[in-house]
Amino acid sequence: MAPVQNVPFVSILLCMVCALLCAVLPGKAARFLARAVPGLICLGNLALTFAFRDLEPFHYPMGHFPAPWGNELRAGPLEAVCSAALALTAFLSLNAGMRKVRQQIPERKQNLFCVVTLMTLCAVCALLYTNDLFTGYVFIEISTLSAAALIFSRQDDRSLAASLRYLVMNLTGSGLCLMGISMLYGITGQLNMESIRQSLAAAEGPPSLPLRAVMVLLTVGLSIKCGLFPFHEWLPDAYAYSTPASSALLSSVVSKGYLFLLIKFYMRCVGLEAVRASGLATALSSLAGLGLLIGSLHAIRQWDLRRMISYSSVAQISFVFLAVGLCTPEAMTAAVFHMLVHAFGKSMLFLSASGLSDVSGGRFDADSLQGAGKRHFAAGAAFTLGAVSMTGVPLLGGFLSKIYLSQAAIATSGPLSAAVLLLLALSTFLNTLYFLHAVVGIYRPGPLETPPRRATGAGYLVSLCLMMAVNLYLGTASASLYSTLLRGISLFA
Amino acid sequence: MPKINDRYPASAHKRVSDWLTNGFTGLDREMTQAETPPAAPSAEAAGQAEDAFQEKARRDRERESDLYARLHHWSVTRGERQARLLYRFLAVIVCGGIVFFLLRTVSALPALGRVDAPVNNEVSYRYISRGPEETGAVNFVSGMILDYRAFDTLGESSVLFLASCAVMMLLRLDRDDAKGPVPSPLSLTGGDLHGDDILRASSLVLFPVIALFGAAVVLNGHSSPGGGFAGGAILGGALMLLSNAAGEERVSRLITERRASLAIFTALLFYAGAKSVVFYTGANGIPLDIPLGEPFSILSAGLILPLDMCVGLIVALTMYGFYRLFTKGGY
Amino acid sequence: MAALFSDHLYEAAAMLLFGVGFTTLLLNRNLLKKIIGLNVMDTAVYLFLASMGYIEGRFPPILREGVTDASAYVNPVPAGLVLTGIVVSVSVTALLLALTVRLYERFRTLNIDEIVLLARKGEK
Amino acid sequence: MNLLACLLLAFLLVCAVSVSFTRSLLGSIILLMTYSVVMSVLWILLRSPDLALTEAAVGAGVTGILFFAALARLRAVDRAAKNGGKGATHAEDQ
Repeated sequence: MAPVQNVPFVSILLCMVCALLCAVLPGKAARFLARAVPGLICLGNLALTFAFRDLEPFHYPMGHFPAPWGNELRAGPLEAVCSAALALTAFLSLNAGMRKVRQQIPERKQNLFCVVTLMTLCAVCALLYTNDLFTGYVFIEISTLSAAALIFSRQDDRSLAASLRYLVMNLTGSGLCLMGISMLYGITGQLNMESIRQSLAAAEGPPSLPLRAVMVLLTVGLSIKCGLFPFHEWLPDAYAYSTPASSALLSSVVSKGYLFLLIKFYMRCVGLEAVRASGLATALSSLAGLGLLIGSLHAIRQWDLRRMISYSSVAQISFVFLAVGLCTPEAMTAAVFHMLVHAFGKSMLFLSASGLSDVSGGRFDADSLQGAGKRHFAAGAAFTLGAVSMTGVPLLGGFLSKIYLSQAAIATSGPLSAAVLLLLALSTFLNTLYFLHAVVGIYRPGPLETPPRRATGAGYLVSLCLMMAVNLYLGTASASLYSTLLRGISLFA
Repeated sequence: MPKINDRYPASAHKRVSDWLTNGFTGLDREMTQAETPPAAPSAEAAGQAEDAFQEKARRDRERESDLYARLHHWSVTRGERQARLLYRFLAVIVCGGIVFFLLRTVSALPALGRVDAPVNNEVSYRYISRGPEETGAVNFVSGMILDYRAFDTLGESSVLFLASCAVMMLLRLDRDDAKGPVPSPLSLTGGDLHGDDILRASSLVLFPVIALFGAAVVLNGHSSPGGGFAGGAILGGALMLLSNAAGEERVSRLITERRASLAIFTALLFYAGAKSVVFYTGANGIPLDIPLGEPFSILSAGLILPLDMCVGLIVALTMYGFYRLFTKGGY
Repeated sequence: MAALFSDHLYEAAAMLLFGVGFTTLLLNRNLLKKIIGLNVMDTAVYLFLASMGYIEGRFPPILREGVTDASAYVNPVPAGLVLTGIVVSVSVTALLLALTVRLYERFRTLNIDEIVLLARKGEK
Repeated sequence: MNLLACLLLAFLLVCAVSVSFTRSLLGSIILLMTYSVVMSVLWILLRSPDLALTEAAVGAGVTGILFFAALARLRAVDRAAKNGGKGATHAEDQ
C-alpha cells in the first residue's frame, strides 16, 4: 500500500478528529481549523488524483477483516477528483464566509458552527469513498444533522423555521433509504456494494419486484434529500436564510454527497441496464424535466436575490438528474461534470450576493441592490461570472456541461434524447431571463445616496478571486478534468 | 372516520386574522421596526431620497398586506376547509398507496424465519463461528459492531456527538449574553429545586441500584446482552434521577460544563484514535495483536471493553446533557 | 392475504406501522405529534430490518457454554445495524424537540403552517 | 408463540394509531413510551436481547424523558407569558 493510498482514510478521520477538537477549542482556534482542514483535504485528494494516473482503483479495508465481513472504502479516479473539488469548494466558501459567520452567529457558539462544518465535510468524503451501503446510511444521517445545524446556526426566526421543515422532510427521506437498504439486505444477504452486485448477477432476467422496490425507495429517499422537483419545498427557505458560508456549503457540498451515493448505487450495485429496464430512468428524466422548468419559472418570480439563487439551484439539481436519467456512461460523466460546475458556480453566487448586500444596506431585494455591482467591484464581477456560467455562456463551465450532456443525449437514440435537447434549450432561455435580469440590475445606476459601506475583509476578496479563477479554469482548460472523469466512470463499476 | 380533533385553534386563529385584516398588532410592530434600513446621513438630498424611499417601502407594505388580507378572506370563508379536507384526503390516499406497494413487495420477499433465506450466508456464518476467537467477544453482536464493522459504530458515536453540539447551539444559555445570573427556565419539580418528597426519597433509594445496573451492562457488553449504548442510556437516566434527588445545583457542581465536554472529548478522541490505529494497521497489513483474554471473563475481548466504556460514558453524558439543556439551559 | 400474515408476520406489521407513522406525520399539525410520528416510522423500519435476521427455533446471538455449532444461533447482523439506528433516532428526536422549543418561545404556536406564515411575514 | 406476536403487533398498531386521536400531548407521549416498551418485548421474541435492552433504555427511558422535559419547557413559556400579562395561547389546545 503506497502512502498516498491512505488519503481516503486520512481525510475522513482528520475531519472527525478536528471536529472533536473544535468543540473544546475557543472560537478563534476553531475558526482557524474550519478554514484550514478543507484545504488540507483538497491537497491530499489532489495528490491522490495525480497518483491515479498510473494507479488502479483499490479497496481500503477498514480494519483487519476483508470486504463482506468488515467495512471498506473504494477509491478510484472519479472519487478522488470529486472529493478534491468539493473540499476546494468548502475551503473557498468557508474562507470567504467566515467574516459573516463572526457577525451573525452568537460569539460563544462559533466553535460549534465549526464542528458542524467539519462534520459535513467528513460525511461527504465518507459518502464519496464508501463501498458499503449501511456506512452510507450512517453518513447520510450525519450529513442531514449537520446540514440542519448549518441552516439554524444563524438562529433567527426564518432560519429556525426553515431548518425544522428541512429536518422533517429529510428524515422521511432517510427513513425510506433505510427501508430500501434493509430490503436489499433481505434479498441479497450482503451490505457491500460489489458483493450485492455478484449476488444480484446470479439472478438473471428482468429485475424482480423487491429489487424494483429497492430502487424506487432509494431513488425517492435520496431525491427528497437532494431537492428534486416534487420534493423541493424545503430547499428555497433552507438555502436562502442561513449564513452565506453555510448556504454555499449546503448548495454545493451537501447535496452532491447524496447524488454521488445514488450514482454509485446505480452503477455499482444494480447496473445501468437494470435501472433502464425498470423504467426508473424515464421517471427520473421526466421529473427532472419538470423540475428544470418549474425551478426556473419560480426563480423568475422571486424578489429576494438569495431565494432566486436557491430556486435556480433546484433547476440545476434537476439538470443533473436529467443526465442521470439517461443511464449511459457518457451521461453519468456529464452529470458528475455538471455537479462540479454547479458546486463552484453556486457557492460563488451565494457569497457574492452577500457581498453585494453589504454595500446596499444589508438588503437583498432588487430595488436596493441597484448599482451594487459598481459599489463593490469584486462581488459584482463574481456574481456576473457565476450567473453567466449558470446560463451556459462559452468560456465558462456551464457551457461545457451543456455540450457534454447534449453529446450524451444524441448518443442515446430514441424519444428521450430529443426531449432532453429541447429541455436544454428551454432551460437556457429561462436561465438567461432571471440571471441576466439580476446582473443588469446590479449594474443599473443606483439611487443617489449610497448607504454606508460595510468594510469587507481581505480574506473575502482573495477567496472570491480564487473562485472566479476556478470557474474560468472549469470553462477553458477542463479537458483534462473531463478525461479523468470519463476514465473514472469507466473504472467505477 | 372519527373526527381528528385538531381543530384550527380559535385563539391563535383570531390573532393571525386580526394581524391580517387590520394591520399590525404589537407583536409585529417591533418586528417591522427591526427591518427598516438605517437612517441616511443628514444631508438635504439624502433626506428627500430617504423619505421617498420610506414612502415607497410603506406603499409596498400596504400592497402586500391587502394582498394577504384578500388571500386570507378567501381562505377563511371557503377555501380553508376544502383545502384542508383535500390535503387530508390526498395524504390518506398517498399513505395507503405506499403501504399497499410495500405490502405487495413484502409478500414477494423470501419467507421469514426460514433457514434457507439469502440472509444466512457466509457473512453471518463467520461472525458466529469464528467471532469468539477473532474478536474475543462472546456476544456476537458486540463483536460485530465494535470489531468487524467498527467504522459504522464510529460514525454512530459522531452522530450522537453532532446532535449534542447542535442541541447545545440551540438551547445553551451563555453567561454573557444572558444579563446577570442565568434564569433557570424551569426546574421540572416546580418551585424549590429539591422537588417533592416522594420523588426525592425514591430517587435516593433508586439511584444506586440503577447506576449499578447501568455500569454492569456497560462492563459486560462483550459477554452478555447490552453494551455501550444500552448501559450508557441507563447511566444517563440514573444521572437525571440523581439531579432530581440531590438537587440540580449540587449535581451541576459535580458535573460542570467544562468537565462534561472534556470527558466526552477525551472518550471520543480515545475511541477514534484506537479505531484509526486498527483501521490503519488492518489496511496496510501491519500485524496488530491485542491480547483477547479467555472468553466469559470481564477482562477479555481485547479493545472491546475499553471501547464499550468510552461509548457508555459518551452516551450517558450526552443524554444527561440533553436533559440539562432542556430544563436548565446548561450543565 | 393469509400467506402474507403467516410467513411474513413481522414484515407486514412493520409496513403497516410505517404507514401509520407516515399518516400521523402528514395529518397532525401539532409539531410534537409529528415528531412522535417520525419516531413510529423509524421504529417500524428497524422492526423490518431486525425481522430479517430471525430464524425459527435458534438461540440468541450469545455463545452458550455447550453449544459451539454455528447453525444454532440467530443471524447477528441486523441486530447490530438496528442498534446503530436506535441511537440515531434518539439524537434526531432530541434535535427536533430543541427546535420545537425554540420556535415555541418565538412564535408561541406548535402549528407548523402558522410558524412558516409568521416567519415569512417577518421578512418584509 | 405466534399468537403472542400477533397480539403484541396488534397492540403496537393500536398505540400508533391512537397517538393522533388523543387530545392531550401528555397522553400521546405516554402512548409513545408504551409503544416502545412493547417493541422491546417484541425484540425479545425476535431473539435479539441487545436490541430489547437498548430499546427499553433508550426508547422508553430517554426519549420519554426528553419529551416530558420539552413539554414542561413549553408549559414554562406559557406560565412566564401569563405572569407577563400578554395573551397566552396554551400549549394544551394546539
